Amino acid sequence: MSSWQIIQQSLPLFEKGFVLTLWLSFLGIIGSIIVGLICSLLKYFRVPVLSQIAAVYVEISRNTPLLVQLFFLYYAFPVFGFKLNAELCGIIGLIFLGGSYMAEGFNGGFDGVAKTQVETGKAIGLSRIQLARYVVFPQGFTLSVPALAANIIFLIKETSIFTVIAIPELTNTALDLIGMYYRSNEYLLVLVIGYAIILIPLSIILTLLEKRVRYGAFGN
Amino acid sequence: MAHSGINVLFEGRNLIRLFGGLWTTVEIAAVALVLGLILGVILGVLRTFPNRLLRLVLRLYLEFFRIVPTVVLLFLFYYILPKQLGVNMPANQVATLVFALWTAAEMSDIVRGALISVPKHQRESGMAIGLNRLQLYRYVLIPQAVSLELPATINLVTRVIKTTSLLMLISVMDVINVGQQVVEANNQKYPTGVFWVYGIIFVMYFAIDYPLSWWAKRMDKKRLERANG
Amino acid sequence: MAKQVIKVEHLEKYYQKDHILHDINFSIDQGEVVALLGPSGSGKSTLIRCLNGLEPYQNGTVTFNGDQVVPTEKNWQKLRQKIGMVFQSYDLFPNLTVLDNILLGPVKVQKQSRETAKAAAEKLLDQVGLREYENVYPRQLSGGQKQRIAIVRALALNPELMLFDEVTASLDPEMVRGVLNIISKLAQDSDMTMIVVTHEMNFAQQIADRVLFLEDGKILEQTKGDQFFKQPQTDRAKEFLESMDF
Amino acid sequence: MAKQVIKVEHLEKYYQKDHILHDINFSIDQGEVVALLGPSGSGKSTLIRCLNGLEPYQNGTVTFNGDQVVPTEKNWQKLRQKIGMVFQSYDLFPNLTVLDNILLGPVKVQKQSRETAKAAAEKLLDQVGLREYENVYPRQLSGGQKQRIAIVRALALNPELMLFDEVTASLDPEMVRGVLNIISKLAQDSDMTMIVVTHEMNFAQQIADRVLFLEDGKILEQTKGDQFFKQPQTDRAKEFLESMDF
Amino acid sequence: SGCGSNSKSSKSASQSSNNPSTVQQIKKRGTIRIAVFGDLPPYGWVNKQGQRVGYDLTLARQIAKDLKVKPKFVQVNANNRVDALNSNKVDLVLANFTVTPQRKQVIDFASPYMKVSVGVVSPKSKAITKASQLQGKNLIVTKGTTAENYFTSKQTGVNLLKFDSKTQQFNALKNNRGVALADDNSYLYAWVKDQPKYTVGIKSIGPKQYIAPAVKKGNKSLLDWTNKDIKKLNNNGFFEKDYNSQLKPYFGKEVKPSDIVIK
Ligand SMILES: Nc1ncnc2c1ncn2[C@@H]1O[C@H](COP(=O)(O)OP(=O)(O)OP(=O)(O)O)[C@@H](O)[C@H]1O
Ligand SMILES: Nc1ncnc2c1ncn2[C@@H]1O[C@H](COP(=O)(O)OP(=O)(O)OP(=O)(O)O)[C@@H](O)[C@H]1O
Ligand SMILES: [Mg+2]
Ligand SMILES: [Mg+2]
Repeated sequence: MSSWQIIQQSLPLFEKGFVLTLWLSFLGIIGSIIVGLICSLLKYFRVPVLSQIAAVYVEISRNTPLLVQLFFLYYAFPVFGFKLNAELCGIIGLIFLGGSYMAEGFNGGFDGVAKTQVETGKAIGLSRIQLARYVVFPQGFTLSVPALAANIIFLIKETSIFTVIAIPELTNTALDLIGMYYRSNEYLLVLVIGYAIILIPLSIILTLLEKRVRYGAFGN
Repeated sequence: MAHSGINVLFEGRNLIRLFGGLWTTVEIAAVALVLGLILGVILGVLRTFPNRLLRLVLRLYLEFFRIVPTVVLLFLFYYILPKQLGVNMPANQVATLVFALWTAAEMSDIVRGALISVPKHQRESGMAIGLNRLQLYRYVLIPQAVSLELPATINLVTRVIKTTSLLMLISVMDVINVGQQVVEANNQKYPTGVFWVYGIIFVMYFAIDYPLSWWAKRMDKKRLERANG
Repeated sequence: MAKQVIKVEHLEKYYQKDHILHDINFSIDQGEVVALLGPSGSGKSTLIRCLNGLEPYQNGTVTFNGDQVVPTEKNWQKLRQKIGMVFQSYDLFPNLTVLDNILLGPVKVQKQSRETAKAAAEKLLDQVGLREYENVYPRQLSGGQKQRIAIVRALALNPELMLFDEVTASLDPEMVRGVLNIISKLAQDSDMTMIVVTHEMNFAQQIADRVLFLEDGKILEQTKGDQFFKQPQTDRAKEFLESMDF
Repeated sequence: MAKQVIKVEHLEKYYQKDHILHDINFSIDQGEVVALLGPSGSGKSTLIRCLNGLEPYQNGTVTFNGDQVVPTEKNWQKLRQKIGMVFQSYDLFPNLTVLDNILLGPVKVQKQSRETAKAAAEKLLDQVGLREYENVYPRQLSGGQKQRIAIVRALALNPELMLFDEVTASLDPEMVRGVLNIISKLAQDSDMTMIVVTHEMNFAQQIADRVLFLEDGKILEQTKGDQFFKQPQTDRAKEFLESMDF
Repeated sequence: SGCGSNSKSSKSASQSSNNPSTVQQIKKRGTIRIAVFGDLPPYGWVNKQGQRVGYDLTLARQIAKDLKVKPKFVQVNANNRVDALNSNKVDLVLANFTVTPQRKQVIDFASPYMKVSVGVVSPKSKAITKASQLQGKNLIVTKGTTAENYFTSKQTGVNLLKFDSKTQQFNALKNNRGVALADDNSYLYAWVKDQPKYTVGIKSIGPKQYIAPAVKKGNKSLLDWTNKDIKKLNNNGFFEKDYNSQLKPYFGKEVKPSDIVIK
């Protein structure tokens, strides 16, 4: 069979993988942003106990590989009777990982707000909450957009690791087809294109968004 | 039950083997990092040159490694390269190569970013005393870029180390692959062994990466403090 | 006798081990304009930042309108509505329009209605000649314009005391005059109590009722304005004044 | 007649569409000190940056020591050894000690031996009173000290022409005098040819043999130093001089 | 599904590189690189001393010995076996490699040394005994195995969970991620012996198949040599010995040597 036929025949399967990759990424990213935001708010407002817990979580999550986190969730936890299906493990794993990256992204933005801006806010009598609401958050979110955008791309790529827990996303689909039909060239080509279709436009959009948001807040 | 499971680690040579696997991981990461960081610095410098074609090529190189997930890169290099180009390398070397090229791509961007954020007047002062381009990079820009880029570089290092966990997918006897062997070989005696084996691997990665992240963060904080006066 | 607005007694300030301010004592009456002069690094900024709680101090007391300040963040936050401050870097919020910059304090902190506050703000904008810029963003203003808006923003809270920290230091020389004019007018026409840190000696001479001369964190002399510039009491102050004009 | 060091003819400079410099013509003889004055944004920095090739120009010629400059990066790089320049921001290399900052040019560019260069550097350091700082890093110096070192670094190459771009603009007022003194001494004692951009009118008056007054990228007047400050020829220059003192 | 199952040839896979795996080359090099499993007791696995052992490993060592070279083992997963040959990572695959028509098109198999067919293991409590019970349920397989191939093409109503390694698939079964697990029945026998809660409910499904060594397509030199060696080993009773030492301890009573070994 010609390479083109091989590719054509595999497309329906890849399409399923593609959709799954997108869907899992989407949920993972939304979840990560929520978790990250919560952690970074806990830190910003120095909520006792909870902020320390969040800090520990961030360090554990950032300094261990997703693959090992997934192995734990998927293979090790059920030993103690805590069992989730693969997709759920994948999403939880991705959120567990992504939450800390997003938290760092938000923190970086909040920390990046110029000290003079914070002091100016204080000087006109803003309370801590008002300072956050009118000065630190609006500017901090803008500053954190580039880091968040990089994290989004990173998390989408990380879904390729879901292959180890038998989630039929893009990478899993390709590796599986290779194992059955041995046409690695063709399948890997489709795989790379699959990721390119998601990531190239996304990265362009995110860059534009960065510029717009930045212009909106700082005018440059 | 759980505390009996932990003994799986002390059965036979299991623990030593796990550390052996870790050593393989670290070795690959270390060699790849040394090569990748050096290459990355060179490419990063080239990316600040005015030549458009050169910049385009290097940009494409970066984007390729940015867009393709590492798992896929590993398979690409492991299967396609030898077949198409007739080069044949054992898995460890393929892995080292992939990680080195990936590191170089990411590093080139870090270096470029640091170089262009060295204040413009530093570059101009260098030119004003008659330094040529090479001298300008050698004495003025690169030394200053290094301190700017160090935290990002350390973070890249931790990412590379974490990502070595994917080596298990291409027949490298890394710590996770050894872990799987241990799990399989001790399955019946230690049903909860899987928890402890993956547990210790988790701890191993954390033990390597955490000090590095901590260091990077501390430097970043210092830099911020300095910037804020 | 005029009412005493602020009184500082035995104030001591450390940064970690560094002793920055040594036993600072002075008081200011309502309507008085005090110029705080001294060489770079002498502690001028640090001192006025202590006066509105932006810096904690380790010892001594600040008394505002007769009440000794219990230095908690909450108390300071309330007091800051009565103490306006303008910094060197024209520090408008880039994410808000000129008007919103000005209204933030009156509306959100003092809970004035937006209409009342706006009317007051526009009057102030008229005074600094920038009424037509109320709906633009700070990025569209020049440095001198930004600094005038920053002054308006502080005034909008109707403070009883204004602190100015080298408000013209980062302006182009040609822009300086406009900003200083505003402050001069404020000092002369209104009954505003002010502490002004500046390196513009001509300006200081023109507005200061009294000069506090600071060196190495100590008040070396407190002298009436006219007298300080004619014959300062200390040699150090003399030397300082000489170095300021080339 | 004195030798002509630099001559600029019909120089035009654009940033993309913006026409920044319009038909600039002037020449400077050896030993002459020219003050380049003008309001902010008039193109002073741009002009002197064109004179050592840091900015490309679109039209016109620069002639140095009688040879018209063919404006390639290589040619400029060689010429820059003969044209010293000092900027506003004290721009020492933070990664090198004071001495290494000074020696970089003589040793690496001019290939002098380190010993010879060091001896010369130390003599210059003595002149600016900073000999004892030769082994410290720039961060340990005050702004004024840094700027003096930056001047030494430019002088170490033995340039025939020195360009100064607002070298005191980011200094504390008390630091300004030391730096200006160095330049005055250089102008008076040595036979150095210099172009000086400054906002310090007293200083300009004291050193300038001639003033070039720039506005909107055009040379509005070229006048002898004493005369410019007493009675400038154009109204714009008069107005400018008035605005400079409060 | 079923795509490519009737593919005619896969020349591209073997064409391009010249062959470094001839008998002559191997002898010259002094080592033979053999692909084996690392997590599949009792065929190819690593014991707790860290030694590679198992039925395939004993054979591998014997072959190396007969070739008078040292063996060098490369651990593979099921779905890497073909590519390991084609990308010249190994000379020979001895990793429980089942002979199938598709595989024959991309690599060359030597004479088989074991019999096998796909079996299905499930918990005794909810034993699966007929393929029809699997309809619409999750069945665990490893990528690139004959079990996967069989269910993909012949039992399309079954929902497959596909793993990379044997460790992962057995773990998944124990975590009840599927109702059953399909793989070569020979491993399943071994596995259930130590897992008394499980049973090989379907002993054999699909066609009878054979396990054989594999070489890169067109490597006639090594193929011929291997065929000769297998014949010799068969004649001198090597496989029975191998069975007795490596497999017998792992199998229950229901398995006889003749179920596995080719006579
Ligand atoms: N955050 C800080 N940490 C440690 N030391 C500080 C800090 N801020 C200021 N200082 C030190 O406190 C002293 C007084 O500084 P301050 O800024 O109050 O001086 P200043 O009189 O305002 O000078 P300038 O005229 O340059 O603004 C200086 O020696 C300075 O180095
Ligand atoms: N990189 C640039 N791109 C576009 N326009 C520029 C650039 N640099 C300067 N300009 C413009 O060129 C004009 C002249 O600027 P220049 O810096 O030479 O003025 P200047 O006289 O040195 O002012 P100052 O006294 O503030 O230093 C200004 O209108 C400025 O906005
Ligand atoms: Mg100050
Ligand atoms: Mg300028």
